[in-house]
Amino acid sequence: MTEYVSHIHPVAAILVHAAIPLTIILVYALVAIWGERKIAGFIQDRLGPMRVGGWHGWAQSIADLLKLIQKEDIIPTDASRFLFKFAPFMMFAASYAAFAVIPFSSAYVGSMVNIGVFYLLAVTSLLTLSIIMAGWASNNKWSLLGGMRSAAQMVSYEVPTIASVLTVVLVAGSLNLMTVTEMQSGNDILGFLPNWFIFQNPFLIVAFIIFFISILAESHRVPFDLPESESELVAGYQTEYSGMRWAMFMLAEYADMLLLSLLGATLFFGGWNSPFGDFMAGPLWGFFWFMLKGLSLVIVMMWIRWTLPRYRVDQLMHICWSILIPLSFVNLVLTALWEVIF
Amino acid sequence: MGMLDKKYHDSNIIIVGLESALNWARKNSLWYEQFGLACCAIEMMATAASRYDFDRFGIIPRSSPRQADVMIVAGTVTMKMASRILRLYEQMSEPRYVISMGSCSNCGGPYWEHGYHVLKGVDKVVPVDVYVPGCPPRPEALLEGFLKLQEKITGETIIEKSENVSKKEQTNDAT
Amino acid sequence: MLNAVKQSWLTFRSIFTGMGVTIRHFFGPTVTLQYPDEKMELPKGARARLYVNIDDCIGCNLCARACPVNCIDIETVASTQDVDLGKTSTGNPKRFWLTRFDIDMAKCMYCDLCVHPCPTNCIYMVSEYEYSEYDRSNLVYHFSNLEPEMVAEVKDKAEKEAEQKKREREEMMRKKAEEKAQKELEAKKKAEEESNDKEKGEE
Amino acid sequence: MLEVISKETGNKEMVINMGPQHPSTHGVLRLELVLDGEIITKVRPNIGYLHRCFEKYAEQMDDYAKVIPYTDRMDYVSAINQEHGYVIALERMLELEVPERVEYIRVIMAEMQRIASHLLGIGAFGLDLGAFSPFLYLFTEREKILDIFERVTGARLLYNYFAVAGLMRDVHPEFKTDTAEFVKTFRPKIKELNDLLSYNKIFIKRTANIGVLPEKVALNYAASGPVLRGSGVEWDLRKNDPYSIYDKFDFEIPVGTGEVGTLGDCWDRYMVRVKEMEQSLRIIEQALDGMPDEGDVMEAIPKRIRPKEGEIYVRTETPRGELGYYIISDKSASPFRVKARAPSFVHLSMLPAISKGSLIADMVAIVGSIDIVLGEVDR
Repeated sequence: MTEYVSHIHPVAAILVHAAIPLTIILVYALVAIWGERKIAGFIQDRLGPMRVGGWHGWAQSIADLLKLIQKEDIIPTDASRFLFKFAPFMMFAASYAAFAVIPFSSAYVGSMVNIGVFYLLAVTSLLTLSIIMAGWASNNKWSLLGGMRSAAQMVSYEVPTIASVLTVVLVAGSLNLMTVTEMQSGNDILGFLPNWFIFQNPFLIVAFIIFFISILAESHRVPFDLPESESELVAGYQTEYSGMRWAMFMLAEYADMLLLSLLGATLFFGGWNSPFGDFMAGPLWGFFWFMLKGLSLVIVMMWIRWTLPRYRVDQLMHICWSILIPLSFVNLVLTALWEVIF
Repeated sequence: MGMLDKKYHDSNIIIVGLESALNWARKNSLWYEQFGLACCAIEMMATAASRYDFDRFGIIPRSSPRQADVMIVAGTVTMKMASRILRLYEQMSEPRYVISMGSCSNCGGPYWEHGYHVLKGVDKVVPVDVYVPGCPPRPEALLEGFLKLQEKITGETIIEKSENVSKKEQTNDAT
Repeated sequence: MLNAVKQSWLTFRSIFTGMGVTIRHFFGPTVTLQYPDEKMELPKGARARLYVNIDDCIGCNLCARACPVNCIDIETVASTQDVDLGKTSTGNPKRFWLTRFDIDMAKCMYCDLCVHPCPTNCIYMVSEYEYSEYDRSNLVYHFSNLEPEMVAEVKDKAEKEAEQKKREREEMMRKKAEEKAQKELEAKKKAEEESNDKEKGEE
Repeated sequence: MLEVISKETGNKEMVINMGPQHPSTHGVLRLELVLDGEIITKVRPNIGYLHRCFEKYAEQMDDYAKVIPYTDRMDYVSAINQEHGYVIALERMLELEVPERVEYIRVIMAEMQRIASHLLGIGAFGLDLGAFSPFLYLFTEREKILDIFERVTGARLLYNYFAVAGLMRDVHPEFKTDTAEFVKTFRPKIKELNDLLSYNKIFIKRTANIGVLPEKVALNYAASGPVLRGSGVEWDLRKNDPYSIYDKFDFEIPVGTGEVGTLGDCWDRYMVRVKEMEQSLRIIEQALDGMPDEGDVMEAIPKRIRPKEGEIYVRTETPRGELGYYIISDKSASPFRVKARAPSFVHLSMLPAISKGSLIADMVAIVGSIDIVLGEVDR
């Protein structure tokens, strides 16, 4: 498909490449917000949205979105106007841009760059910047605290994330996510297990656990949702935002969650590879499997969210610096040894 | 709207004009400001809890007033709190609504006579859309108040709303 | 080191225990009552709104006096002699027109204290809770079933009767006073006469 | 903006107002926090946002009975316990005998209310720490109690059920079976709560060694109830100064043990409440066995209560601690003075002592663990 589009016109190709992830993000965000509320509802013996649109409140997110468009756009008098306005868009742009290198299917990846992983991690670190921007520009103490917490949290959790991603890169020997995915095709392990990295090497299981904990923190999910913890910081860095600007934050958060889950699926669960070898394989099935894997991770994140209390800010740092980082580096070395030996 | 509008009158399908679509969105996504004042706040929590479940109507709590649409004044408004309520109301972004829950915020309730420190009705500081009676109101009564508010929003037009607001503010100033 | 591993293991175990609980609830039954579609039947004696069976009210004002918040406002007019207001279903004779029986449900604190003193059990709580309003003044419930003209007529009549009674009383009082004065006068005369007689006798 | 902050305090410290509208202040409490980074260097609770003139109202009422609905509204989470103290005070003043059946019903109701109140307290504590689901599970249980209460009293939250020397109405015939059923279904839920929240490592990390209240400080501040017991002091007015018929029942006083941290930390206070719910279940079971089936619920008393001249102080154990009523009578039908000693107020005053040097997140945990109700603090 990629080749086909670029044959028509270069600008058209860019537009198509921009539109596909955007559509995926928007549809996903609408479904995921509704889904999260339904999951939360069922976990808590409730029903969640039921009345909007008929069947199980399917139109709930649409109503929310339409309402948020109508809301008044408030910019506090003492806010730093440009930064305040700019932060939500920058945050969304950061997570949106990162989708460029995600291989959605064997036939489609936005941009086949050979430093895909590196690019992805570099672009997502813009998120931190935009959150600090929002927190500082709001001229609100809660926002400032939220922004600062988020900066500390995201900067430190990037280290174990990168270390665990490096473990996979070490095994795969490539930074291109498409190549990484292609390396995981086939069902050779023990005769029936797919060749996914998580099954290839015992140390990669540890790497996955570290990666999963880190992405929980990176995407501000419980038990690490400190930047916006409701009971402490009112709404954290989002406190002063209303209407569409706030919706951009929510969109970016959900997009970030999907992005990191999809990255996890690519790195550890074989990306668009079917779990049954050649059965149900192909570009469209590939997209289905890829989204299924990514969304399963998202659902696990939601499940965790509605179960656990949250950590305190210093405990969060403690987990990162004194457990996850040493563990991930030790793991990296051990994986390298394993690769050398076998 | 054409001949179809009767046909789809009761359903939730969105084959309607822009205005009614906007109204539909507003009424189905009433996020409320999460703050409780007194006894009624406990019933408000009970309404949000599993048995009655606010979320069925698309109503969720937001703790920042900027993102809230409805302010549920749940409990006794004292003189000391009145200015804070007003400030919270001012911090909310339009379109915003106020539900006065329970006797105390309706008119001072049990404390209307000798309560030297109790505001006699929250409508003295903010314009109220729906008054829910009860001391405290049952969760169903609060939900019914929300349904009443939804009814009110359905009848709103964008221009009317802004007129209403200015009218409300005028009467507010007068009192 | 070993301790750290143990601690991590315990943390994970407790997290999984918790997640087990939530997943059981996820597949378990829901407890939600879908309010406008299905309603819970309130138990007998639920306190959600005050109701007055005005036909049974004798206007004794006991409920208004028992109310801690003074949300019951009763105005009564004594019935004139030519009208018989009948009896309540409990057999108490009615003697007053209820020109006003207002309950301000916005003030009411649902304490049930007004219900107990009522001699005819005509004021009680009903389990109707859906009556929120856009306007607060609609929360004042008027239970009196008299038309405004009727109220005026009744008041007028009662006033007239009261005036007549007053006049009668005054008449009576005057008569009494006159009689008394007459008697006194006679008594005085008698006394004078007696004293005169005495004086005469003495002379 | 940083300039603004430094102007306010003159140095690097930041003053921040937590409340009156804040999701975790349990009502309308305002805490003035002086922060150094996220560390609290100073905290000052600022109350009065819910001052509803209870004492003034008690003086204004022309009948002692009319004060009872206002006592409900003091601690609205445990209304029955508030009434209980007040009617006991009046009964002692009037030297009235209360029928046995009434006492049993009162004890059952009071203990149910204690469970309901603790459920709310624990749930809100969990909510403060970010655990949302336990709060809703506990609320579901609380709804079951409220269903029973509604059948008995007709109201869901503020009951006005106890009268002087009696009850406003008799319980319904199925009261005993309903309550027994609840007790049976509630026991497993406590275990579930322990699985989900109490022994969750994250929860323990957030609460253990936080807000430590040493025994001596607790006694000096006149703490009572679960807060005092969390510090390891075995003090429960139901045992130490029995009122009603509590001396007939066999139950234990759960105290803090420092099981996962220091004695007297947030977790201990929390756990005392969980264990107390079990003890309340025991009391309810015994009371259900002992409750007579037949009997009057209203002693013949004069319509207008006129205690003889004098004063009385009666203390009872509410879910939050020692609630005392100090009533002065001047022989008229209305009380001359009613003073309530509210446990929440006392506990709130300890806040600066136990929260210095902690983080904002700890502040939330501490406020949640002392479980204050602002209606009672401000009255």
